[in-house]
Amino acid sequence: MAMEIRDIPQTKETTQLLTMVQAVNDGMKTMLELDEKTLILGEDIGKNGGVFRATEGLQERFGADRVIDTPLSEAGIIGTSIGLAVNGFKPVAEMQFLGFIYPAYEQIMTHVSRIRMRTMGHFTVPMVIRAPYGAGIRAPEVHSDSTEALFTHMPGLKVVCPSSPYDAKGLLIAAMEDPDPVLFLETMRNYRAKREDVPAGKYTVEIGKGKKVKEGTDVTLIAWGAMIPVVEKAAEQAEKKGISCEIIDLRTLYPLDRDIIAESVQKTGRAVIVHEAHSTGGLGNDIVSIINDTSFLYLRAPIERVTGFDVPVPLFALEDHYLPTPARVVQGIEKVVHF
Amino acid sequence: MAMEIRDIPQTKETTQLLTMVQAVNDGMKTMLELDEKTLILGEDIGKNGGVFRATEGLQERFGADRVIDTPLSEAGIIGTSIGLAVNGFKPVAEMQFLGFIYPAYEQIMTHVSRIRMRTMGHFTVPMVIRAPYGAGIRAPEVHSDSTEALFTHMPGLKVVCPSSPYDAKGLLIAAMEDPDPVLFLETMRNYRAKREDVPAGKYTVEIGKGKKVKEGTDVTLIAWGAMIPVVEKAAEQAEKKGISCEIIDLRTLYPLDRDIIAESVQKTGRAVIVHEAHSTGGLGNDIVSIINDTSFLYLRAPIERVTGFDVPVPLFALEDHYLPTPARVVQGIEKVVHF
Amino acid sequence: MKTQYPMKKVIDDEGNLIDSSYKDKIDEQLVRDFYYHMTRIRTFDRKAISLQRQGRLGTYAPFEGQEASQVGSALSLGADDWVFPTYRDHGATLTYGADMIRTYLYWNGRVEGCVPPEGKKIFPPAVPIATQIPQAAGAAWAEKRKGTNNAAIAFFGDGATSEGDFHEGLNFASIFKAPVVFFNQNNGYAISVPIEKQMNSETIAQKSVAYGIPGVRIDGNDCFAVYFETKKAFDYARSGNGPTLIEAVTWRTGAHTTADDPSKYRPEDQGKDVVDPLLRLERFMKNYGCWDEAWVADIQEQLKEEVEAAVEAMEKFPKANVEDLFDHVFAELPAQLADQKESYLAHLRGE
Amino acid sequence: MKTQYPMKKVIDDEGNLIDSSYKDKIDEQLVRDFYYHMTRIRTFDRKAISLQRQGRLGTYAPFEGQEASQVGSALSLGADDWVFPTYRDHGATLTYGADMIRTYLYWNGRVEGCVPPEGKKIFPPAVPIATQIPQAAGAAWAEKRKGTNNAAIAFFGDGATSEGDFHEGLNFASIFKAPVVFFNQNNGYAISVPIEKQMNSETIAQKSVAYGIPGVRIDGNDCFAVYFETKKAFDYARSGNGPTLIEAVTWRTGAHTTADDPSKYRPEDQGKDVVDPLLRLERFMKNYGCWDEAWVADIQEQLKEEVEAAVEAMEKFPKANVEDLFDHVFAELPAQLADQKESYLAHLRGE
Ligand SMILES: Cc1ncc(C[n+]2csc(CCOP(=O)(O)OP(=O)(O)O)c2C)c(N)n1
Ligand SMILES: Cc1ncc(C[n+]2csc(CCOP(=O)(O)OP(=O)(O)O)c2C)c(N)n1
Ligand SMILES: [Mg+2]
Ligand SMILES: [Mg+2]
Repeated sequence: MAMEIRDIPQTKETTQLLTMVQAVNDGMKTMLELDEKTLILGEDIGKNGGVFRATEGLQERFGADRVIDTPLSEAGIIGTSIGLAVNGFKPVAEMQFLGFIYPAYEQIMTHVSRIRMRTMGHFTVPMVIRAPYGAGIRAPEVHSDSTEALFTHMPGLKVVCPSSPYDAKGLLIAAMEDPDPVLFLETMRNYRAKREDVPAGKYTVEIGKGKKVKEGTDVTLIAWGAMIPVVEKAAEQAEKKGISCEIIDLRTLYPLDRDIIAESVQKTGRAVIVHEAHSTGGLGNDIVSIINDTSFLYLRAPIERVTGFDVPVPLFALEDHYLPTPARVVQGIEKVVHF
Repeated sequence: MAMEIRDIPQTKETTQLLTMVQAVNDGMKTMLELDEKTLILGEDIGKNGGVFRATEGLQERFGADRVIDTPLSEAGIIGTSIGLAVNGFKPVAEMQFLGFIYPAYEQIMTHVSRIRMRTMGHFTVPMVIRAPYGAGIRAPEVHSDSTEALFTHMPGLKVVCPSSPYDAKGLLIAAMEDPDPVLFLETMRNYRAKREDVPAGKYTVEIGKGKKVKEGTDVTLIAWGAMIPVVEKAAEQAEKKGISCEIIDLRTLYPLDRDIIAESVQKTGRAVIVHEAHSTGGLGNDIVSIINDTSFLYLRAPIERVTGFDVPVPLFALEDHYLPTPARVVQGIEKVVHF
Repeated sequence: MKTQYPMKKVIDDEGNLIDSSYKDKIDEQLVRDFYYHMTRIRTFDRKAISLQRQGRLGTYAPFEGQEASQVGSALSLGADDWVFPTYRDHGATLTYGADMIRTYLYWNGRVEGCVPPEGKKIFPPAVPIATQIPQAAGAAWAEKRKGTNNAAIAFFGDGATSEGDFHEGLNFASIFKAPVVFFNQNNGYAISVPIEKQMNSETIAQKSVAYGIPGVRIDGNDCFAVYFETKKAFDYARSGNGPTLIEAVTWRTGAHTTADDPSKYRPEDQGKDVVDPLLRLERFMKNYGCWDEAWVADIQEQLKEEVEAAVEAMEKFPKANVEDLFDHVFAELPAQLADQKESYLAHLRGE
Repeated sequence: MKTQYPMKKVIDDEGNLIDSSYKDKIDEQLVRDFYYHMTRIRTFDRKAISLQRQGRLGTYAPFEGQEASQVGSALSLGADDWVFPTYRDHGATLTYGADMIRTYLYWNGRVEGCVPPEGKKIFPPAVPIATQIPQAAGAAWAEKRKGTNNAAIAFFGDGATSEGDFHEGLNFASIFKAPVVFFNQNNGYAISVPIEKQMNSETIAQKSVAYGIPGVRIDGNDCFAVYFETKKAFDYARSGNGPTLIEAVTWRTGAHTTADDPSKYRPEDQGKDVVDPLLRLERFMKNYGCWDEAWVADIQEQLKEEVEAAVEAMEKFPKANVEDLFDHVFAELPAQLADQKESYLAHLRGE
């Protein structure tokens, strides 16, 4: 449960205080150094260093031949990355925003996720697709989607979504070393929200394992990525009302860490799931099913989901109303506790 | 609950014995006749009458100007249909198979579903996207996807999936008259499986309403489209073992008919949900959530889901293993009944 | 290839008429219209940047340098045509009749900014690149089907030509002879990516060959060339001949958006030789005796007032209404969404 | 436009050499190779149709009529090149070294049919149209990065040129000068849709202009034209010049697939004037004195046996293993999937 396998860091003693976006940058830098098969591809990732500076300095350091500015062509990026990956390279393709991944949907759905199965493992696609996601930064339209569920319903693809700098680097390196394709979602809203000690050099955080962020006894709060700070604030407020919250950061969205969910819910008997994606079709429903399947007799109240509404993410004047807030999470907590 | 609003049929007395694919054809024919704004667009829908003959005879009757063979270009079909729809026409766009809709995913996700909201109703997109879906007919690769859940997580779009000829025609006409865009899924496997009396002329079946296919007391079986016959067979077998099954045909997948689900589960206390899509991310999880939200205290056993596995739909030699069978459904029924 | 697509100009950088065949087509009113609208949208644009810096506007995409392309093309439109702009074409939409207050509202994250004035068929800006291209083809095709004389214009950048939707849209339009003008503003960059990294072709105009349609390469900083060539393309379209691809070569003077820093990726001296399109028009007006200091001062004052008034109105606009989050997703609220709305409104009321 | 892309031929319909510059390049071995492989894949193809009719094979996509295109291009490949075929290019892959038993297995819905012989870089057939085009560009680009002399070929039909992936793939390849040959078989139809409804351009070759790459239009039923032009494109690619777009004009004699009925949409006399590519080669061989009845009879017999043996092996192939449904989705089975597998196997065992 929530184990972390760490390779011995290259520069043992060193850690750096990094933000999430710096940790992502450092993860790519580490692997560009260690594995010459690593390539970074995307729009504006070269001199510009990416629109969020996630690739800052990488082209300068590793050359325009390994950190490659592509044309504005998401299907082209993923399609050629497939060709690169089956032919020995390890492409890390950046989608500028998750909301702009859709032109590549066919390539991901019918090839990235299926090539291993179709060829019984003869051809494989060890690639990473990085995408900033989520609302809350007053970005223009379509820049704020949180549509992870469109990719967890696609067997053959793993989906990862860290909430902290340490996990971000460790999971990104794990994704880059994974023999299978990984969609790596980065919360823009928390790209620079906090700094954390991040080891220099290579280490990995295991894909498929959630993390208990906080121990508690009355209710289990389940979230990931951008919603972790929201849930943490809600838990603080709930504790003031005498409700003890356990917080699970899923970190990997496919495959889900069923054990960590079941273990916690069986202890607390109550669950609140929080995500910013729409309610219908959201990953929260999968988690409800997992609890139903594993912990039915332990449940003391219906499971609550606090989610984005079933509306397109609005233009930013209304986005704060779209997003789950600590207050809405507290309301959910109270509902399950006082059922 | 499960009401059907019927317009007075044009030719009152007449009904015809039609298969599902004929009923779909008849629905389009009816509206092509009644509404000159109706256009049919797609690949091979003209002289060829569609690869399943769903548009047979329509071009001959209404001209190549209204029943339009397009180039092999799904994004182009949906993109131009958007332009036609905002400018007064009512396009019915055929995707040759649901597995080939993905190139149009961006147009659907960022425009079809959002234009009304983005313009506060100033521009709207009253269009229908028809797509045959599902496995079980020994079709080539990628032709057998059942990925409705990728479209129910897309607020602004309705998703409909009839299981019978009568419903198919009535729901298709309702979709064509709906002020909002509708994805209309047609089970290929049952395109010609049975015939049913279908009224001539225009009538509608209300979008958003499920239908109770069979009354029962011990367990509620929830399914739609291609899985209805599977569930019916399972129910028959279960009845022989003394288990009384109620069957709900959802018919509309977005918005879901919460009331019909809740009412039935509150009566039986047990539910088995059956779909051929993958388990993770499948619509079954949404239904589990609805039951959790509405009927927690009524549940006498964990909800069972009998679904396609979390693997890409295989090449056809293994597809029968991929698909839920009556035997697997019976197993699920026994599990909830003997919990 | 390039040589097959020479760049069309009507006036040169010094404001001299270099194609005398246009002499009779240019009258003073047209010139004044150009100058008026280019000044107007520049005033709007500069104000927007300054508002953004003061935190009074969200991230903003400026178009300075592209005014001749946007005004020239917008003025060539008929009253009932369709406009499919990108996020950088509000110079064109303002010229065509979009509401200035609402245009500012858009950049403040207000959905009201997507709603055009009644009767003006202006689509909201396309944010996912190139998606508007097949849509414009469809809207134009609909006009043709209706038998009107109306057409559509799709605006898009050089970067957009790399997307599949560009290709599919042009293919459809060419097959169905939709009356649409594909108006490309080649400003040399897709954010930070220079055109030579976006494509191997030397021009965008030559991409028309793939669809068997006319392609024209014009100086996009020459409002006359833009205006007359776009008009020609519309005439061609309205006569039933189908689409034209226009490449208007221009230059984005400033950043991609206010969140962007072009000094990171553009060589310092690049673009220095580009003569500002407004200055070029001024030179023309001076050369041909239609420069009127008093009139210019007058419109500048008037436009400043118009813009200030629009900003004030934007800032006084009623606050965003949370009900709008729910009410426009479907024609009728589905039950589940109605519940979500109800319980959220109750939550806001503190219930 | 068409005139800029005349159709290249080496031999005419009567089997006469019409381009004498090829005289020295054609030797008897090459001619026999052509004849052998074209006969071989036709034998395979006809057998497949008959198996399908007997219910011994699933829906099948025949390629009769396109043998010269497929054999000519396949024989021009180097030993270590990459092949990205469609569902209609198993003539080419068989010629390049794909296993015949597995090719039949593919059409029987067996995933084993997607696995190429070790060392043969043959991708499984692309079913979603045009998706293989950027993939081939990527694989070729990888070879270039590795500094090998290898290249890639992407096969695709006329219909595929309407998809965005065609455009994006060619754009990428042209920018990064990937050593790839885009080999289009223009058989005049995308299922039932004739080429004039698919595109407004008179040729496919001219679409190369959009990417600033060479485009060639060849007689796809002339195996010599196909072979030599494809070889030239590979030489060009291997020399670092990037991709070429080849349009091989050909004709699908039969149905789109065994589930299709072309009489519904093809005028009855259409294609009647097309001389069968194998007959054309036979005429050439007779004209130039390399027709050897005994050899022909011999290979026909031999190929019949090869095909019969392959069919037998296909039918004796071990039954599909249900574990293969689960075991190749990921390198390691995730826990939930392992559970699904376990409980399904238990269910099958009657537990
Ligand atoms: C599908 C998609 N991918 C990426 C983006 C992010 N993006 C916004 S503008 C832009 C560059 C567009 O360049 P161009 O088409 O030349 O237009 P310009 O901005 O120069 O006017 C990019 C990559 C997007 N909006 N949509
Ligand atoms: C994305 C996608 N849309 C639709 C189809 C269905 N389909 C299969 S083959 C075909 C026609 C292909 O025509 P062409 O590219 O000319 O190849 P040909 O079959 O003539 O060899 C179509 C429409 C598909 N396979 N993929
Ligand atoms: Mg640009
Ligand atoms: Mg074809």
